[in-house]
Amino acid sequence: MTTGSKIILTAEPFEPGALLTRFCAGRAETGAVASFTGLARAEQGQAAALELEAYPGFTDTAISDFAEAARTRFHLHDYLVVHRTGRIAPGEAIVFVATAAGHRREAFEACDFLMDWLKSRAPFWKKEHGPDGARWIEPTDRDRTDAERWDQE
Amino acid sequence: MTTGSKIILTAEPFEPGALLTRFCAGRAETGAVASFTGLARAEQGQAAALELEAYPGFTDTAISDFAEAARTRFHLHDYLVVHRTGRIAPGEAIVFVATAAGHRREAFEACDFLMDWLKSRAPFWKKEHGPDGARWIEPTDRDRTDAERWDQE
Amino acid sequence: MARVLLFGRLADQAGWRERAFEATSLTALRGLIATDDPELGDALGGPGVQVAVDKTLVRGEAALTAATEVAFLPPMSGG
Amino acid sequence: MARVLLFGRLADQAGWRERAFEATSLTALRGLIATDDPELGDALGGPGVQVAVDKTLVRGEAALTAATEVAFLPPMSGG
Repeated sequence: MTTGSKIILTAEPFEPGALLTRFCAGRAETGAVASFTGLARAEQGQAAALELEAYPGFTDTAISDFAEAARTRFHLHDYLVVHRTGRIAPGEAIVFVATAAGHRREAFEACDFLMDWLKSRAPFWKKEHGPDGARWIEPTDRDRTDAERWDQE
Repeated sequence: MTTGSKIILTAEPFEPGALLTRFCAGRAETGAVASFTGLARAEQGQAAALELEAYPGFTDTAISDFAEAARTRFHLHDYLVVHRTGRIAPGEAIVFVATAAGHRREAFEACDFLMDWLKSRAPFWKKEHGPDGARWIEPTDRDRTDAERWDQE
Repeated sequence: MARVLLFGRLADQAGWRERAFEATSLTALRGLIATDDPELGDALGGPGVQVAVDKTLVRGEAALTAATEVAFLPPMSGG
Repeated sequence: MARVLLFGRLADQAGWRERAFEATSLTALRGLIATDDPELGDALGGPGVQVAVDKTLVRGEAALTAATEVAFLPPMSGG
């Protein structure tokens, strides 16, 4: 996990709080930091583990392009996207997004916007390992609806 | 600063990342944790410091009542509100709100909802110390508009 | 005797944050304060100033005892 | 010769994630793969499967060299 980069793909578990601490440090003009942490759910034992595949050099570039567009759209001071890959146990963090802006509306909306895209359109391939074996996941209708909210504006 | 409580008023600086770490720990069924950190802005030297007054026993009870309503409304698994009081230097955290839910829409909306109320209607009295002396602050029109978004639903 | 607390600009204006007054009702308390400091008396009755008795907002009259805490709250600014 | 990468269910189906093929165009590459594994050939042309050449999405034909990386991407699930 390199520091300083705004888009990080990592096969190792990461700690959202430590990321938030570094992200908030030394900001004299940023009034607002929104963050989102996605955690792997156990689904009452239905999901023993989640496996996420990325295409390094393609996935991170796609995220970076999208995040830069979000930065412009929402006048962000800064952002950070950290995404796990590989096998993820229940309770572990899958994704962490932080956005910094002058005011809270922009920080919240940018974080929400990034998450909707990451969950529905980002180039990952997701497999759920459950008691009945493994299956590849497609985006849910709700993911698509959430992401489409932003297209109409 | 007591741990375990969901509403904390503290006159001491606090570290948002450490709060997020504790808040995320041990959650097997929480898919989504949204957080917001409000930082004191320097306003290019116009705001040398912010002073926040609370009424202990009244302010925390009001926040708790509101947060419990938010928990019901957004089906939250959990929440945490930490608010500074006293004199706050630029770059220091004023407020930290975290919300945990099964899915991200609820976590984001509850966090946004709590922040709108905290910034506009929570029982605090705010004084800005600037180069031309100190002045008491009233909620801005935007704070009121943000908070009123939720009344119409 | 009631314990009176002032917040925000009211405390700045009065020059005190907490004082004890011998009053058995809110009306009597307001009268005492106004006699002592007429401008503060006006401010306590001004627009947007709320009153909490034992940490609960009240409108109108309330009986006070020695143990009662009365807080005068100017418009809240949010955090 | 091009380096071919498969992702998601395509890699599971093929039983490999990365292989080198001697092909000078995408069309020739698809033909080679289909000859080797007809079901995989069908899957690579199936709905929603995108192709990236040197990490850029392409539609239709593309020339390949020994250094070219070709990735077949099934519908993306999001993270």
